[in-house]
Amino acid sequence: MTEIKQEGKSHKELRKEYTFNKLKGLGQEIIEEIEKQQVPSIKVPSRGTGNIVYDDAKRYYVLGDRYGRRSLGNVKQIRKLGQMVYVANFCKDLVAREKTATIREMYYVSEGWGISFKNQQESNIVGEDLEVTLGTTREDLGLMPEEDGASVYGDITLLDDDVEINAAKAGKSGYTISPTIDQVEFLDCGVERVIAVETMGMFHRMVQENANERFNTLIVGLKGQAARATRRFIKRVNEELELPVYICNDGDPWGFHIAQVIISGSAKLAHVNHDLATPNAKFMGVTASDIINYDLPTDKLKDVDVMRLKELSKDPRYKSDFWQTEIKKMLKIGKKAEQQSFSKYGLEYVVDNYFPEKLEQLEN
Amino acid sequence: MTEIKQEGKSHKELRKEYTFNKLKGLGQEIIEEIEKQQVPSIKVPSRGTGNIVYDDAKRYYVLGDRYGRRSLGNVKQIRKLGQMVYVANFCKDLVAREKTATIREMYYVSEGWGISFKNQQESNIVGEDLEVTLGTTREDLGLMPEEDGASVYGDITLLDDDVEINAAKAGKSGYTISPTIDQVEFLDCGVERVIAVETMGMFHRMVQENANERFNTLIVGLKGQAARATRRFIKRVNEELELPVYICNDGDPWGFHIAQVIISGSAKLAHVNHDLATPNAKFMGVTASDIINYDLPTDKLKDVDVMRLKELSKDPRYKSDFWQTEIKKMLKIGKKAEQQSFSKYGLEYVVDNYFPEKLEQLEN
Amino acid sequence: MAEQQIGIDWDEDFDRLTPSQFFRKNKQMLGFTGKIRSLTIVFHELITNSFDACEEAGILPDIDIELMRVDKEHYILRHKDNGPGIPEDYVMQVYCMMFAGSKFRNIQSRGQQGLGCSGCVLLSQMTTGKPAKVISCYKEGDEIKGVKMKFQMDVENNRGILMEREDYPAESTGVCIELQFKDVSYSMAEQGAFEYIRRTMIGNPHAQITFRDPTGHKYIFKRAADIVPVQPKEVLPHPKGVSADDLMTMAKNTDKRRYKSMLTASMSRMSNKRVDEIAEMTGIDMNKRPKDITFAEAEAIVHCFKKMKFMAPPTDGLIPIGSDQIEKGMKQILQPEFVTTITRKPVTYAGGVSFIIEAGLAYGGNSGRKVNEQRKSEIMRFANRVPLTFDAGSCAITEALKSIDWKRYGLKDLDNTPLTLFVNIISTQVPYLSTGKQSVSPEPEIVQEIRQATMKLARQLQKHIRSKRAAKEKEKRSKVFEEYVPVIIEEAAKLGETGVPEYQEVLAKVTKRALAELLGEKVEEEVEEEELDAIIMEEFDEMGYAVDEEHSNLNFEEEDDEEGEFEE
Amino acid sequence: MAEQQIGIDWDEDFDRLTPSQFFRKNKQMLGFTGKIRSLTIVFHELITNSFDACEEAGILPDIDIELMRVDKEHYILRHKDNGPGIPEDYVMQVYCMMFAGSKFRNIQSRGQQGLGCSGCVLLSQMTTGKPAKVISCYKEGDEIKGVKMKFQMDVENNRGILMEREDYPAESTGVCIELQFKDVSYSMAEQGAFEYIRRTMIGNPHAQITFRDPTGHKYIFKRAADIVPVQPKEVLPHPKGVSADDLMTMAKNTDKRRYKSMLTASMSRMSNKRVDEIAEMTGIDMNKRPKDITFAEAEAIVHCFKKMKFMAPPTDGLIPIGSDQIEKGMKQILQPEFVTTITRKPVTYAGGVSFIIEAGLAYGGNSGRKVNEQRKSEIMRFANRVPLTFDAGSCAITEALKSIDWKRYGLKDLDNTPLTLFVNIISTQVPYLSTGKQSVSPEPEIVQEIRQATMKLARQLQKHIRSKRAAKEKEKRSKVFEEYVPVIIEEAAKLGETGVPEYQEVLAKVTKRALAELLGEKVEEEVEEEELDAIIMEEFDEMGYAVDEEHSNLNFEEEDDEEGEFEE
Repeated sequence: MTEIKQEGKSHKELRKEYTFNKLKGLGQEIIEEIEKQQVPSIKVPSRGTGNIVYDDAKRYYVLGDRYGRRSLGNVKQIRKLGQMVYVANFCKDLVAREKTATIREMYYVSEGWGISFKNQQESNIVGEDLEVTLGTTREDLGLMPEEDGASVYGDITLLDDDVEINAAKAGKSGYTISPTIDQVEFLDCGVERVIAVETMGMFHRMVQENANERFNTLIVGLKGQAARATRRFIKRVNEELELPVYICNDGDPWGFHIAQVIISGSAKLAHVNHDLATPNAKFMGVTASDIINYDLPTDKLKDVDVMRLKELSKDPRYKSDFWQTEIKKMLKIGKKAEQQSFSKYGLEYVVDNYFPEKLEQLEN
Repeated sequence: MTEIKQEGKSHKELRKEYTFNKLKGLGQEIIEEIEKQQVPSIKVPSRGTGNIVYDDAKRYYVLGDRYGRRSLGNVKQIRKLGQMVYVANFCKDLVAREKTATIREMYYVSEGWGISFKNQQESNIVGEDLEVTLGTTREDLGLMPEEDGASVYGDITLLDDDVEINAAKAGKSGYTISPTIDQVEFLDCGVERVIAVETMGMFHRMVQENANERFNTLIVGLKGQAARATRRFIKRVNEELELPVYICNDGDPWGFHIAQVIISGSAKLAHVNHDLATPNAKFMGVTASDIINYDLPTDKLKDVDVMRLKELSKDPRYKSDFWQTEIKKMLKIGKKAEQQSFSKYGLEYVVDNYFPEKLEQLEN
Repeated sequence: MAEQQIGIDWDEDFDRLTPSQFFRKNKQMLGFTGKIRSLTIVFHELITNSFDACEEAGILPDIDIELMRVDKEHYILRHKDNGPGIPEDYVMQVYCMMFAGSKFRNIQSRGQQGLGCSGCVLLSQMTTGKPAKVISCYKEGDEIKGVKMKFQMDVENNRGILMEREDYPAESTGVCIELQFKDVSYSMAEQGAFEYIRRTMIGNPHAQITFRDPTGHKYIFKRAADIVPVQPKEVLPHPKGVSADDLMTMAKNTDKRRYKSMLTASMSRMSNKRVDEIAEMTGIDMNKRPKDITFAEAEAIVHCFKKMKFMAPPTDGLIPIGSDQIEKGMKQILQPEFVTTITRKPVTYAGGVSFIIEAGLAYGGNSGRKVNEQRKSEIMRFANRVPLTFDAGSCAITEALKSIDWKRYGLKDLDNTPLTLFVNIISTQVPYLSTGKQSVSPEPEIVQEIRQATMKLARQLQKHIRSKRAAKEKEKRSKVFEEYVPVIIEEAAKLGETGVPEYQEVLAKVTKRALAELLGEKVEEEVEEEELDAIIMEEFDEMGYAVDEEHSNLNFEEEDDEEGEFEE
Repeated sequence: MAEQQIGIDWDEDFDRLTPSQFFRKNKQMLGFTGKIRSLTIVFHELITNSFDACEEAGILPDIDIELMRVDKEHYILRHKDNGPGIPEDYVMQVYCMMFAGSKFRNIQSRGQQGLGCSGCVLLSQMTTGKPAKVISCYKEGDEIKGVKMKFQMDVENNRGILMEREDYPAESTGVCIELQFKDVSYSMAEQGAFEYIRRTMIGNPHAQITFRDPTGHKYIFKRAADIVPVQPKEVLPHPKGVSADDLMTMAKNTDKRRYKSMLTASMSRMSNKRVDEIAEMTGIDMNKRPKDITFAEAEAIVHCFKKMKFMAPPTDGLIPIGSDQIEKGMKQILQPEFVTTITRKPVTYAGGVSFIIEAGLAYGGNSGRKVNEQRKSEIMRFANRVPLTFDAGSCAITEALKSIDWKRYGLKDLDNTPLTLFVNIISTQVPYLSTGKQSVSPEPEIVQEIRQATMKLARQLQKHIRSKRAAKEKEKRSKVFEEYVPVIIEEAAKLGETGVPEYQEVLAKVTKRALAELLGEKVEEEVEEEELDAIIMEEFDEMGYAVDEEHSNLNFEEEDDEEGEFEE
């Protein structure tokens, strides 16, 4: 577990070179068509629901083989084609200079372009178009989300540029996963597993109760739906460091799905799930069974909860017996419970009793 | 600037002792009344708008001298009195054990109490009642907010328990201010000022452009409205380290007010403003004048923006000529602009041009 | 010329209709539209007629109605009253002659002018071709005579055709009529015949109706009050309510010989002094013969009326049901938990027409309309004691009730409250909006009066509901103390790290105080807890970063308001 | 006995009214309610009467109306037509006798039965006491006679009283009537007299009206079509639309001597063969005299009618305005940018009553109602060419138009579209909802026909608006290419780190293609960009943590839809 793979650095450089060439190639492709006196047209893989396919072998959603076009000869498509070329140039510059920008910044930069964006939505779309067309992630292109990822606490040592950081020594709130997580190397790691929790309330409880040492684990505070950087981090620790990942969320459809998006990726981001999904991660709870077994304080399911549960039950990511049973059970009892409701039995109960019992179940 | 005050440790211990005795005193007060065969009744300073007063000397809101009562003899008040005693016992236990809990956790713990809470709102109120009655902050009582504070990047060294952290070496997203910031000591500091910005987009831009070194500054990413821990941190660096603080937000009423709450405290938290407000902090921009002078890309003011600006213009915290002029100017041009809109002139412009120019103005 | 040939042939094509022929073609003008409504109108016309006849004769109405189903949408209706009866010579005029009926007088009355009964016979004949059967028993001198007749309507000549006649051994006076109808429906709906009877009984607690419905079920709506309503007097028109055309008609029909005497005799509040003033203002010779009056003169006189001040019209022509009687009626029919009623003083609309508003409000019990096992609120509109069933939308009563802010009276969801609101307008001239006399024009004075009356009732109801709730509330209080005081003192001792002191005396003190409150005794004033008196917006921003533990106070305020509802 | 004394005194109190007396007390039954509405109804009655008279005589109507203001709410109305005139003997019957008028026939007609004109005279007399002045010029043989009369209405006797009479030197036929009114208002509002004339002209483009308003302004509504509408034929009632009571009336009025001949002569589609079938089914002897028919027999026969199949009623009795004529009328009055009209085929409602729906839609120009300098959509309802002004709410036309999903036809905000919708119902028996004949009962078949007609017009309008927009759109396209292609190629060269190639040929290619599209030529099919065909909910959660750059796609879909509007 303390053995670290050293392919990080070359991997980072390879990625940069690969992305740069992809971008350049896009320009060349267009120019070649023009030279052949043909009307250039770029194939863009479709991101419509019809082209999002659950891959049973990979255990996450991928894009199918349907695609759309951006043609220079179509009045509806020419603007988007033009914008894509401008964005590509902008990104090429970022990659070359090893900088990043938010899409919001790009939107303002685009004021000076020959074909500007009407609104931020338009720039978002074109950014995503470029991502799927080239098969690179937005982070590779230097386009960063605004928000940071999760907080990490526990004995892992990272190298970010030339700074070494140990996530057990970065303060009570731990190390914050930044959007540029792919540029970070794992130097050393003294833990055996990862436990990710939905709320920072639970994160701080675990830190306070020394859960990182008691369970020899990293504690990840997801802050609700996991950001892309968080998902990438979890995937990397799972694959590069071979750490098992357990996710503990609120016992409701939203908590279920926060876990599931980490495990099986989202449909919406099917084109980058190969970088984001961690099919080996495991859902720890709170399950409907936990609600019953631990006699937790509950709230009634709202209409929207029930609707969401029914949606989930039809989703291929939930087809396992485990999920089908738990969803049915929750619908039957008509209740949901929060992570923090274990406090009914005292603040320490969740760490003293619940986690050990669940880990015992999951690891044996 | 590198000289650090060493009163932290004893301060922390003093605070603990003080809080513990306050809590104990509350119980004794009640029992004494009973022994005198009188009906006990606790005075609770009122937090109604009528009792929130702007203190011109202190330059922030404080509570006036009106108060309400929680009497054992009043059917409406007896439950609240009872809940307050239970919460006090809960907090006394936390303080004694040097632990913290979220109010959410307390809510679940209260299930076992003789007088439980009907809902989370009720527990929030009673927590705040206790805070104002004893004149202590919630953090002192061990009741922590769920969410973390801002991110800090730059050369400051902190001691949290026995861990030393340098905020320039905690990753690209910096050090995260945790709710227990009052337990943290400042060990060393190599900067001359603090610049706080509203968005993490701007935070990362500054990190990327090396703003911390170029301006010899801490960079604070507020993430919108500043959390209590953030405000406490800013007050402490301002007062303990004597660092000037500059706040740079979006150029709209909401950005104005995020800055103003840091500077002059909030009305809602008048009872703890003495711990939270930093009257010496300065607003850097984006001002309405900046919008005009830098010819920034803008959005039209919405109705709600206009309404908010008019509210602000009547608020005593905005009575200075500077604010009155800027609010009028914004209403006149009818436009607002985001921090990131400087990207119109290129990604680096804000750091290369705007910050130096504004610092020049503010510091001379 | 060619044109001439296709034009009208006056001798051949020009036609003159009788009223019966006209209404035969325009039966909707009599209110006969729709199967349910048509039958309800028949009930209305016959009941109204019986009531008017009984009351004019000082008899407590006692009506027997039987509705028998012959076939789908085919019914026989037998309607029998204990009124004074109709003399044989007039029976067919009443039932077969359109526009024939009691002479029009400026009097508070229920019915229409000579269209109601004959309309029912017309509908019967049109839909079934069957004759009407009538038994009339009436007094001639001191003798009671009885006759049984069978007749049809001669539409072409607007009169009846007698088919059979025989003497009938009369014991007491009254009329019994039997009619058949097709294309009508009996329904329990709000606009159906049954509901019409039910409402009629609330507005006429002095009456008794026995109704056998088509299933054979017999409903007896018992008399709730044993007094025949005082018979309304004819009221002479008030000068402020008279038009030039009305003056012309008066002049034509008067038996007086001079303008002067005609004016004083035909109008109320019109003295000789007033006539002299008018003579002076207009220069008209008031000794002229009434027949010689010109329209211009009439206009000049009416013009004077508008400028002069008169005493309000006499109101002894208005006989309200009376709040006691309404209460009896509502109790009888609705068995409510609570009832309150009001009869307002007479006032006028349009300058000179008097009216009285009466209202009643019943709550709980069988009040309200039952919809899917749930009781909803219902509004019962009346004019001169007659239920108004149709065209609720535009009616003054509906408008007035809608304009009331019921929430102010603690009724948060009026629709779903088990409540019956009764409003009756008494006037010699109810300003109906439409032909069918089913809705009252929303004259501002009328709407205002209805509002006033109803709000007074609503305040009574609010008091009732409050005191009911307050009683419950107070009982709860002393229990609260007994439960909480020991727990709190134990917990406080733990907090203060002291022993638990003797607290029985303090407990007795506070429970005694609660008991005193329960008995309505005065207790020393408590320093009230101060409310968070306004919402503070500080911590919210557009971006949705709300600091959780701070903004949750908002909900607190709402809650506290609720608790404090009976304290203020 | 005491009771007897307060009862009714039959000889004294029982009264019989004439129709005039009745309506004098119930003028709201004639539509005279409200100052604006009363005057509009007067215009309606007089214009309708003139139109009917002219058309029956095959004359193109030419009407002169002058409204003079005497004082506040006091007007003189002079109404003159070029119809065939009224013979002297009938003048007072037409204008003073209620229920007198053209004989009722089963014919498509505008007016009411003998109430309209006499109603106007009654209103005039009631409000002003002034007599009516009439000049009537009419043909007697080949001679044109003229008479000038002044008369009043004798309400008590339902007839006229002649006051003055003189010969009048007639040049052409026609009637001129002058009446005075008080308590009425002239208004430009939607329900006022002016709007009534305007709408009348759209429904009757063959007429001409000259109107001088109270300010002296003269409006000339010119004739848009020079053909007198074909005179509708009387249509015998269809068996499916006949009731037993109708049969009884037929039997009473027939001159035939046998059931059989009466049945075949009084109804359409009724052959001897059919009568034999009925005889067989009912067992009734069809050789009996009509007078002997019983109601039971009539019912049995009607029962047979319901079960038998008949050809649809003949429709030559229905004379629509015709879509061409409607178009002319709408163009004349509204000068629209676009107009489309339709006259549907006759169909029936209630089993046997024929009707025709006609509709027109005008867009742009002066279409629609002008409200605060903005043009809003307006609906003009007509029945047998007569504008329906009041009671729009419950009308079949309103209901039908409301039920149409206008957004499907590209009208996103119908209310604020400059559009006039015209709907006319032609029938021998328009099923009016109320006395005033101001709204049509929403029979399902009628509503359906109006929907069909209107949707067809809406589709035409959609095409018009689309093609207008498409033309603009296409023009924009070639400009797009000329602007973007050079920029994109330069940028692509920078991206590919190559030189900028010669691109004129490619540019020519794409602009040529845009031009071809503009000319409507076929171009090779483009592979369409695939839409994001459904919203994906993934990244949203209850807690509001939405990952920004991911969920913004939602807006994209909407936007793309908008762009694609004319492409699909």
